[in-house]
This record gives sequence, structure tokens and C-alpha cells, in this order.
Amino acid sequence: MRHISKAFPGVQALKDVSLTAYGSEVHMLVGQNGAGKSTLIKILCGAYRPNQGEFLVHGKPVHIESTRDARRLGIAVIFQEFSLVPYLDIAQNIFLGREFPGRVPCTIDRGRLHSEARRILDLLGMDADTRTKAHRLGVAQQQMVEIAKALSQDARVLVMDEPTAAISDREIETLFQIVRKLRGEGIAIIYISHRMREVFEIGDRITVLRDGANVASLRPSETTLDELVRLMVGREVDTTYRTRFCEQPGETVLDVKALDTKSGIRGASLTVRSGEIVGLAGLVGAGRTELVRAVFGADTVIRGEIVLKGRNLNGSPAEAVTLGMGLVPENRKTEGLALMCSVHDNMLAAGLRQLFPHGWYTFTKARKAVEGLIQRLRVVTTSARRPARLLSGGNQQKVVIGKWLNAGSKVFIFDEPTRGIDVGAKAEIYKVMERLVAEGAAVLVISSELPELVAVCDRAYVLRNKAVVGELSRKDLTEENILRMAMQHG
Amino acid sequence: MKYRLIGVALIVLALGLSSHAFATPSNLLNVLRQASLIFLSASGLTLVIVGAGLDLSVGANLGLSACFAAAAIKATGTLSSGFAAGVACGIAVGLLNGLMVTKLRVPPFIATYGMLWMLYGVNYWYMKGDTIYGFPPDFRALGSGDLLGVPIPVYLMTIGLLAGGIFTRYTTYGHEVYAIGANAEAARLSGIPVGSRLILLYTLSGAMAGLAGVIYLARLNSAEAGIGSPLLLPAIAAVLIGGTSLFGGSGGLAGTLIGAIILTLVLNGMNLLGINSNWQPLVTGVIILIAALIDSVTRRHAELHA
Amino acid sequence: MASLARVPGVAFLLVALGIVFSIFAHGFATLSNLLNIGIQSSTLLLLALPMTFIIMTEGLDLSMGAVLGLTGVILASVLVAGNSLIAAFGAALGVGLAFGIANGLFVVKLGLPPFVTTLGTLGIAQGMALVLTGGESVAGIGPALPKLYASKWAGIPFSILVALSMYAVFHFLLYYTRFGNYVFAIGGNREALVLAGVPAGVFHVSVYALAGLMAGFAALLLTGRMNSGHPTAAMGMEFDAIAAVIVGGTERQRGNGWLPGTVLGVLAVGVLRNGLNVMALPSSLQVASIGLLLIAALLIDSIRRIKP
Amino acid sequence: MLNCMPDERALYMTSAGSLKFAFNGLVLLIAALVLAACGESGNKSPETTRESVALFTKNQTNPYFQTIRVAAQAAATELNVDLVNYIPTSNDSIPEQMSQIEDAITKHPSAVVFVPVDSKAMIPGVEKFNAAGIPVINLIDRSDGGEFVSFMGCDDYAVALNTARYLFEKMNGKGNVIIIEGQGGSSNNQKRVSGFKKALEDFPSVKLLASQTGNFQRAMALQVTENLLQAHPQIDGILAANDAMALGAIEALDAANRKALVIGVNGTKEAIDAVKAGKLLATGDCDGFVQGCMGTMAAVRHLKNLPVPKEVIFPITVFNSTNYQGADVPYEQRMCPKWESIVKN
Repeated sequence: MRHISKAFPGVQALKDVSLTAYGSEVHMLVGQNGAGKSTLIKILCGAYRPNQGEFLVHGKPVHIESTRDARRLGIAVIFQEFSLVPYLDIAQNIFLGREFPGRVPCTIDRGRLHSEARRILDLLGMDADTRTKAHRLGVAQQQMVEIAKALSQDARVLVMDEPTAAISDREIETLFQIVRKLRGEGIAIIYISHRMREVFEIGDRITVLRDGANVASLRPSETTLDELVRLMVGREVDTTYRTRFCEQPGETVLDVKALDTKSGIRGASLTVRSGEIVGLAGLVGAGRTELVRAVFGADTVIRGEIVLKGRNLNGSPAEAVTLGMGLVPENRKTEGLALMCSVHDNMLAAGLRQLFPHGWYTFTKARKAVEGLIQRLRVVTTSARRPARLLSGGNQQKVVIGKWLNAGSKVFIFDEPTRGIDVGAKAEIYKVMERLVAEGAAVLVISSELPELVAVCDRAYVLRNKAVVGELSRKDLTEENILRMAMQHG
Repeated sequence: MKYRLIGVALIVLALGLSSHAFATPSNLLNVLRQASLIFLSASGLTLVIVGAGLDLSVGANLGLSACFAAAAIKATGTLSSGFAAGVACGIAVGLLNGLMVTKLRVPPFIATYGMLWMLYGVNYWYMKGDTIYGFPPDFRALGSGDLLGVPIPVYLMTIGLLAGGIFTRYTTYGHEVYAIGANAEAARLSGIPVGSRLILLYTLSGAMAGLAGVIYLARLNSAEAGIGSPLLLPAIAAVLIGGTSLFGGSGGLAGTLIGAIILTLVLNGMNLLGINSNWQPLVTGVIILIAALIDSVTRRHAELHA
Repeated sequence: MASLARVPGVAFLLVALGIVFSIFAHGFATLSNLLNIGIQSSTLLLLALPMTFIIMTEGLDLSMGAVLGLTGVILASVLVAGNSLIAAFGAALGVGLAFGIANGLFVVKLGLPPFVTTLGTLGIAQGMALVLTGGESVAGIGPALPKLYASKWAGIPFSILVALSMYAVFHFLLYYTRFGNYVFAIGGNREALVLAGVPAGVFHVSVYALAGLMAGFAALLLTGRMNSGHPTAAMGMEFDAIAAVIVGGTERQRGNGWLPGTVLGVLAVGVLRNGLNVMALPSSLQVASIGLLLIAALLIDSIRRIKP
Repeated sequence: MLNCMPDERALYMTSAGSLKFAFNGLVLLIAALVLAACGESGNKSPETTRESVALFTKNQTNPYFQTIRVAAQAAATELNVDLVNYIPTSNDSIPEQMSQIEDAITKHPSAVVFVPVDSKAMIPGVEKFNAAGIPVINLIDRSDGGEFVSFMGCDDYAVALNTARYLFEKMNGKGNVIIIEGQGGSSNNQKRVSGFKKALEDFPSVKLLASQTGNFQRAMALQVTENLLQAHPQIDGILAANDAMALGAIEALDAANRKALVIGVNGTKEAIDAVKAGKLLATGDCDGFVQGCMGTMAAVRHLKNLPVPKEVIFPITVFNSTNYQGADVPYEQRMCPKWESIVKN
């Protein structure tokens, strides 16, 4: 791909970008959100058409006008947003659009469909039945089906957009083995990730994009983590997310005693004190999201107590919010924001009764409150009226946090706050967290990024199959201890 | 919104040129009176649709409320009892709809469509095909009389429009309804008590249908079981032509009023021009499609330049 | 293929109604009466089958009743003009298809909301039917259609045969062809289908075109049943079709469609109406019980979803 | 604001308890429905000695058909016969009346009194009765096909013609009039409007300003009349295809305090009261109550193989301010006339 540029109304997404993929090589593509990575991929796979630019395969110019052209050239893409059809089964999903013709015209040769699917799943070490419907699969299994889908196109060029965002370390290991095997078979792999560790662990070549332009193209051996981050962000980013840790926390704000929930949590107890950041660690599926959703009142509680600033919660989000608790949910697009609404309306959604206790809504006060929050959180948006849908991941997360600041929440629960967010925005979010805690708020944060947990939390609880198995104080809060506790069986 | 006003102006202009009787003040007031009746029955429905719900029982509810109001007036002779009976019946039906949709989680289409059949059943059993007619003139004035030259239903419409406008724009309740319509789960996780808000909306829709039932009773000077059935589609058409989207989160009462006016203009124009009645559904259908086209073009335009 | 959890509440209600009516309604459980139910529900099933596809792709079609009325009148008028049944049936299918494609283009290509679009085409179809016939029903369609309608093939009345074969066609289409997969995909994740290089627009329009076509088929049955074409005979049938589909377990969200459920929905309403007629219940009770049935069916679904 | 895809069935916190309560409530309701049903059909066990007559009427809401049903029941009790009513759940629905015919045949009534929703579309239905050997009395609207023991009704065309003539005479033959038509697609609307038009031909100097539809509904007729009053400053007469629309037109006239002579068809009780009050000039009909009685009587006579004339056209009475006396008695107290008093031959 040479001299690609693409403009959307109001923004020049790509300016003269070139990317060369070499056979049997893992080519890491890194850059901040909004740097143009996903636009570049969508052009590569034919979903978008560039304004300028040309495509060369083995040196010969080709045309990529549609996804069909891309596939003919052997280009397969795994998108970050899952592209599975809920009520079709695994085999149908894998071969969507490329079904094997059956004997009767326009039917499908179901036998061959399922046997081929079985073959690819075995390759990936996934034992799920190819007839299970996609909506019954867990997040990790869905990711595996996405990968199977790309493999099924026996592509020459395989593009993977943050494939490890939602899967456990064990599955990441299997994925890396597959990537190495494919590289061995001569396939060119373009791998997008925000996890710096992966870049160095598996990358053969790195291209850095910033603001829609090539910034650098180098080998992992030639660079260090800090230099890479500086290249990506274009300014010094202190990755020390937290400077001062909380020496003497205030009184207990949130106290959960022996909680059993319908979603499977057994006997969970934890406390959060004001001025403290408490981590919630554990493997994927250990029940961290289920626990916080129950504490917030989103899921039903069977037994146990949740005491918020001395008041016993009866299990409805409305009551939790009025008492000053705020949840930044795991998937912000479906549970955190109303994508069609403007930044303005989203930020006001939770704090309406706090901002206007007497019920009368005044435009000026509302606009001022939203302006203040946009400044304070440095949300990048052309105007407060812009639909949340058009914002980058990091900015959307800031809008959700803004929503809770507006509601004057004192207890914040963050569920995977930095998933799918670039390094620069991550640092800003943790800065916000630190400021909140400095002002006396209490923060409970879930993250699968162990280095971030270790760098940020004052102490952490560890969960294993739906139960709290231990607590780690500041001094023995290390990645090894977390993993040991989280992995220990029996 | 401004495109739709231009649309109305165009229709008025076209009709004004083609029929001398159209542009007279008395005819325009007449159109306004007829439009306000559709508006009243559709105003509650608008808010339900903004909250991403649907209320198909509006017509049947209106019919039943009119019959109860008629019976109450005949029995007690006082107008206030008629009002009370009508609106109370509307509220009760709205509440039932709300409970079914929120607590029992029956999809709104089925809950209100089922309610529609049940209300008809109750209405047929209650009226047994009879009509209750002959009401005192001061009650009938409510529907067909006018005050200072302006038809009384128009006053009621303006009150409804102002109250609705204030509710949606200037109260926190109103903004919460838009948030629920846009993304109910996100609203719930933002601490908005979605359940009770929706019950409030369905009850409001029922109350407005009940009130409209009493006004229709006054206007027709009689109540029979079938009054409500022809009023459902015009009410929904008025809301949709007005730009309120069925997916929720957008639109408002002003749009519904414009939709009601457009629908009434079509009938008024056809009557004045003496066009054969068989053409009416055709013209209405075309107008609905044009309004939808205008709406989607302006929406896409707004989206690009947000 | 369908695990027990998939069976919607309406199935249990259907069985319950069957038992209750067989006991209380004398003459209900006879073969002739059951055939009656089949004949009466066949036209509605022809509308409900494509409606399932439309609802699965997060759409809605209000115009089917009016288009059925229009195609019925066209079928009758062509017959009255002396042409053959084939020509008349072809004309009806053509008009139905035209309306279906128009609906599809408006919704898919112009992006208009389905409810508003089909509300518009409802008016247009009904208007054209009334203008064509001047409001009168079209009679004197000759012996060909009634004979075909009344014919029995191996004991099965023609209309039931048409309904069953159409169900088979739709079942085959949905579960055994690429078109079926793409219907699931358009409802479940349209973006994924586009990225897979499939012309999703074409398939989405053809879902609406199919609905128009089925209106033509249903016109054959309705005109045969009435031995005449009537402009407003099928008004309101589209709401019954939508109710039958939703009661059958098809959801507008995420392409969750289940064709057998639609058949159960259609039969439930058919059995209820027939049973109450045979028991000669007061009509106001009949009307109320239809509403009761719909809500009860969905209530069972909600309760089953609450208890894991 | 744009539209987006909210989850139609939003997931709210519902305690399973409230669902259980509602479900039990519903089951009780269905059980009550069933008990009421078997209570009803219990006394009509199949081996009844009494004959059963099935009465098919068009809809639930038009008071005219309620008169027919009340009269038919009065005659049935008098003649010690069971009367079973079949009324479509959605008004004037052709496919539904067809289904009700098929369902009624399984009950095998002894005789049927049949008011077709549409004169042409219901022919196959009547043929089904003939095939099942069930005698059919065609009441009120003549069906264009199928064998009948007898047609008893009155000719919409003639009723409209006479009532219109009465109006034009009252307008002594000149002035402007408008016609409010009934529902497009209904057969008696066609006949009544053509009756009005024929009367117009007989009075050349009466000018027809407009003819618009009110769909047989009072509210729409009121709205149409309001519009036409705007367009035509001078309207002397209004011809409405049924009483409900005539009364709607009167409301519009009162509201606009305009005067005009209004006529309607069906002779419903409310119309008779309006004639008595002088608001409605006249309403033409052949007395629905009498027709209801005669229908059942004819059926019973046929079962007792007493002679029943092939056709009985009821005398058309144009109820006006002079001759409404007999008709304004509430139906409950009215008695069915003797068969001989109506059937001369």
C-alpha cells in the first residue's frame, strides 16, 4: 500500500501513508486511537476506498474496490468489533458469504461446512460444537471464532485488530503459537495492539502511525518501550500513572459482606475507603464484572449486604446513584453511553436530579456544567452537540466519567476502563482517577492489564471462579502474586 | 423541523390556490379544530414513542373512556363526573399497559395490541351495540363550541402542547425520557428509574386518550362502542409524520401537531375540491411517504454536520 | 434443531386451548372442523411467513393487508375480463412483487423507517384498490378459480396444501439456503455481512419483495374463498400477522427468528376464534379473549426467561 | 437527534414474584372464561329438543343490528327456539364471516338467518349452507347468489330513493344538496347512493354540490360536513347514507349554526328521537325491529314446513315528524307483530 490518503467530512484521516507487508513476518501496527489504524485496515480490506493511493501485490499494481476484491487477493481481517451473527451457528458464521454450494442450486453443503469448521477449530484447539449458536458463546470463544473465520479464508495477508483484548492469558498463548505457525507458512501478518508487551514479544517489524501519517518503521530490537510510546504520542508521556499513593485512607465508604448473587458470586466481601484506589484482579470469567454489577444493583442479589456510606442498598441502580455511586461499565457503547445522543446529553444523563434538584432544567446551567467537564477531562470533541458515536474510544470513556462527575458520585467503579484505549488516553484516565481519589472519592477498578493494576492501586482483591480468594496490600502487590492467587486451583 | 413547516406551508398554498373556500379564516380555524382533536389523542402516544415504546390501544381506550363518560353524565347529570369517569378509565388502561410492559416485560407491540382487543371486548359487552346520546349544550360546546372565535379544542391543544413542551424540555423527567428512548440499558445504569418512568409515560398516554375521549363525546354528542377504532392509524401517522422516530430518543409534540395538521389538511382539501373519496387513502399514503423522505434527508444532513 | 427452551409460550397455550375446546365445544374435535381451521388460517399464514423474515431484519410491513386487497381485486378483474387463471395470477403476483420491491427500496436504499414507509404504501395500495373498483366488489370471475379453490388433493383442501407447501418453501429458504443465512445476518449483524463482501442491500430488498409476492399468493386463496375480489377485504390482517410472528417467539432484536413459532402463532389465533365460534360464546367475550391469548403467550415467555 | 437501536424489551429489575402473581391472575381469568363458556353451552347440550337458529349480523357497533338481534331474540323466546349469534370480531370483516359460516356448520344449526357483510363476496358461504342442507333466510341485504328459503328485507335503493324524494318535496324541488356517502366497498352504500342519485334525476332543479364519504362513521361525517359547509355557503339539504352520519352532519350544522334539512337511513331509535325533536327531517327504513322478528319467525315456520313466501319486501316507511309514533318505543318493550299482519299473500 503506497501513498494512501483518505478524508472524511471535517477530518483528514490518512495523509500519504505507506505500509508494506512482507511474507512470513509479523508486522506490528501501533498508534493512538484516531491515528488512522482502523481506517487503514478498512481501506486494505476494501470496506473504504482511499482518495489517493495504490496497492501493489508482489510489485504489481492491483485494484481493491470492494471486500470481494480484497478476499480474492487473499487479504483477511479480524476486526476488534465482533462480526458474528448471534443466531447463526459457528460453522455458518465462519463461512458467512463464502458458503460451499450444495447439490441443489443456492443451497449450502452443510456437511462440508461443518467438517471444514471442525478442522479449523481443532487447529485452534477449540472443542466447541460447530452447531452451537454464536449468541451462546463466551467472549473468548467468540474471539476464537473470529480468528477461525480469518484462517478459513487461507489468506496470504492476515490482519488482526487487537485480537487479545478480551481473551485470557492462556488463550493469548495459543493465539501466539498459531501466529508463529502461520508466519512459518509464509503468511504476512499485520497485528494491531495497544499492549506494548505483545509488540516486543511477537513483532518482527513495527510501523507507528500518528495523526494519520507514517511516523516511523523500525525493528523491535532497535527501539525501547519509552521511545515507542513517545513516537506514538508525539510527546513525553509519563507512564507512571500514579505519583502519590494513599497513606492514610478515610473511613470505609463501601462495605460488601458475604455477597451471593444470582450470577454466581459466592460469599464475596470487600471494603473500599475514601481516598483509596482498590483493584479487583482475576482471570477472564473469574466473576469481577458480575460482582460489581451486583454491588451497583444491576443484577439480583440473593444473600449478603451492600453498605454504602452507612446505608443498606436494596439493589436498584437508581438508589445506588442517588447515594453517590457510579459505574463505568465494561462495554461503554451499549451500557455506558447513548451513542445517538450528543456529548451534552450523555454527560447529563446521570446527574439530572443533582444538577436540578427542584426538577426544572435550565439550558444555561446545563451547558455550563458540560463545558466545565469537557475542559476538566480534556475531552476532544468539535462541540458538545457532537453525537457520542463519532468520538474515539478514549473520549467516549471520558464522557462516561464526566457523567458520574456531574452526578457528584463519591464511589467510582471502573470496569476495564482502558480496554481498546490508546496509551495517551490511558494515562489521562488514570490521572483523572488519581485526582478523584485525591479529592476524597473512593475508586474500585477492574483491569486485566496487570501492570496497570500494580502501578495504580493502593491494594487489590483477587477473584477466582466467582469468589474473593485474597487481598494484596500495597507492598506485596506484584504481577506474580496476582497471577499466583488468580491461577491457584483448589 | 423547519422543513416540515415548509411542507405544511406548501400544502396550504397549493390548496389555497386551487379552492377559493380554503384560505378563509373560518376554514383554517375549522382545520385547526379537527387537527387538535387528533393531536390530543396522539400527544400521550408521542411521549411513549419517544421512550422507545408503542401504544396501539389509544383508539380503543378513547372509545371506552367516551362510553364511560357518557354513562356517568347520564347517570349523575353532572359534567364533572363525566370528565372524571373518562380520564379515570384512560389512566387505568394506561397504567395496565405500563405495568405489562415494565413489570411483566411483555413487548409493547403485543401488550398494547392485546389490550386493544380486550378493550373492544369490554366496550362491546358494556354498550351491547347501543348508543348513549343527547348531552347538555354547555358540555357539547367543549367539542364544537368556540370562545372568542377560536374553537375550544384548540385551547386544549395549546395547553397540551405547552405542558408537553415544558415537560420534555424544561424538566429533568423529560430529559430522562429521551435518555431512556435512546438507550434504555445505559439509562438504567445511569440511575434513571426506567421502570417507573415508563409506567408514567403509558399512564400519561392513557390519560390523554381518556381526555380526548371526553372531547370526542362532546363533539359527537353521542357515544357508541366503535368511536375509537378509526382513530388509531391517524394518531400514529400524525406522530410519525411529525418526525418522532419509532426507535425512540427523538421527536416531540410540536412534530405531532404538524403531523395532525397535515393529515387534516389532506381530508379538508379533498372535501373542498370534491375529489372522489376513493382517492383519499392514496393521497394520504403519498403524503406520509413524502414526510418520511423529508425527515430522513434532514436527519442524514444533520448527522454529517453535527 | 429446536431445543425445548426455544418453544414459545404460545405452544403450551395452543395445546391447552385444544384440550379445553375438545371437551367443552361439541363438534370441535372433528376432522371437518380441524380442516376448517386450516382453511381459515391458511391466508393469514401466507402473510405471516414473509412477515417473519421482515421482523427478523428489524423491519415491519403494514402494507400487506392493503396489497392483498389490491392484488385480489386485480386477480378478479383480469378473470372477469375473460383471461385465463394463469394470466390473472401472474398479474396479481406482478403487482404484489412491485409493491414489495417498492417497500424494500424505500426502506433499504433510502433508509426510511419501515413503519412509516409501509404505512404510506398501505394508503397507496388501498387507494388504488378503491379507485380501480369504485368501491364495489368484483364478481363473476368464472368457474376456474372456485373449482381450483374447492379442489382437494388426496383429501387435503387446496388452501391448506398451498399454505403447507409455502411453509416448506420458507423453511427451506431460511434454514437451508444462503439467503436464509443472510436474513439472520441482516437482523443480527448487518455490518458483518457487508464486510463479508455480500451485497446485503439486495437480500434486504428481496425480503420485502418476498412479502409482496406472498400477497399475490394470498390473493389467489382469498379471491377463491370469496369467489370475488373485494378492495378492503383484508384490512387489518397485517396486524394479526405481526402479532402471530411475535407471539411465535421471533424478536425484532438480533435477528432472532423462529419460523415454526409463526405457524403456532397463526394456529393459536385460528383455534381460539374457531373454538369460541363453535361454543357460540358472546362475541364481546371472543374479542376480549383474543387480547388475553396474546398477552398470556408473551407472559409465559417472560416468566420462562426470568427463571433460568 | 437521530434514531438508534435501543433494546425493545429493556431489561428492568423485575422481581419474579410480580410475574408469578400476574400469571396466576391470568390463569384464573382464563379459567373463569372457560367456566362461563361451559355454563353457556351446558344448557345447550347437543341433544336439545329445541331447534337452534343461527343469526349472522355484520358488526357489533351499529345500533341498527343491535335492534335486529334484540328483535330476533324476542321472537326466538316467543317461539321457544334457541338463538345463536355470530358477529365478526373485526367489524364488517368478510373473511371472518366466511370462517364463522364454516364454524357454524359444524354446530349444524336447524336454520340460519343471514345478513351478508357483502352481497357478492358471501355467495360461497351461502352455498356452503346449501350444501350442508341448512335452510337460509336472507335478511336485510340481498345476497346476489346462493339458494334461500326467502329474502326478507327492504331494498336499500328504494329506501334511499323514497327518503330523498321526501326531502326534495320538502325543499319544493329546488336548492343545493350534498351527499355523505358510506364506506367505500360496502354493497348497501352503493345501493343507497345510487338511490339518492336516481332521486336527483327526478328533481332536475336540485343541484348536487358535492358527494364525499363519511365511512358510515359519525365523527368522519361531522368532519366532512364541517369542511363542506366552508366550501358551500348555501346548502339546503344533506343526504346521509345512514343515521349515524346524518346525526354527525346535524352536529356540524349546530356548531356552525347553519340550517339545512337532513335525511338518513336505518330508522335507528336515536334518529327517530332526532325526528321527534325536529332536528332530523326524516329517516327511511323498513323498521329493523320488525325485520328481526320476521327473520326468526320465517325460519321457524319453514322448520314447521309452514308456507313462507319466496320474497318479502317490507314496506318502506319514511319516518318524519308526522308518522314516527310507533317507532320510538324502546325495543325491550316492543312485541313482535303477528306473521299474518305483515305477510299478506
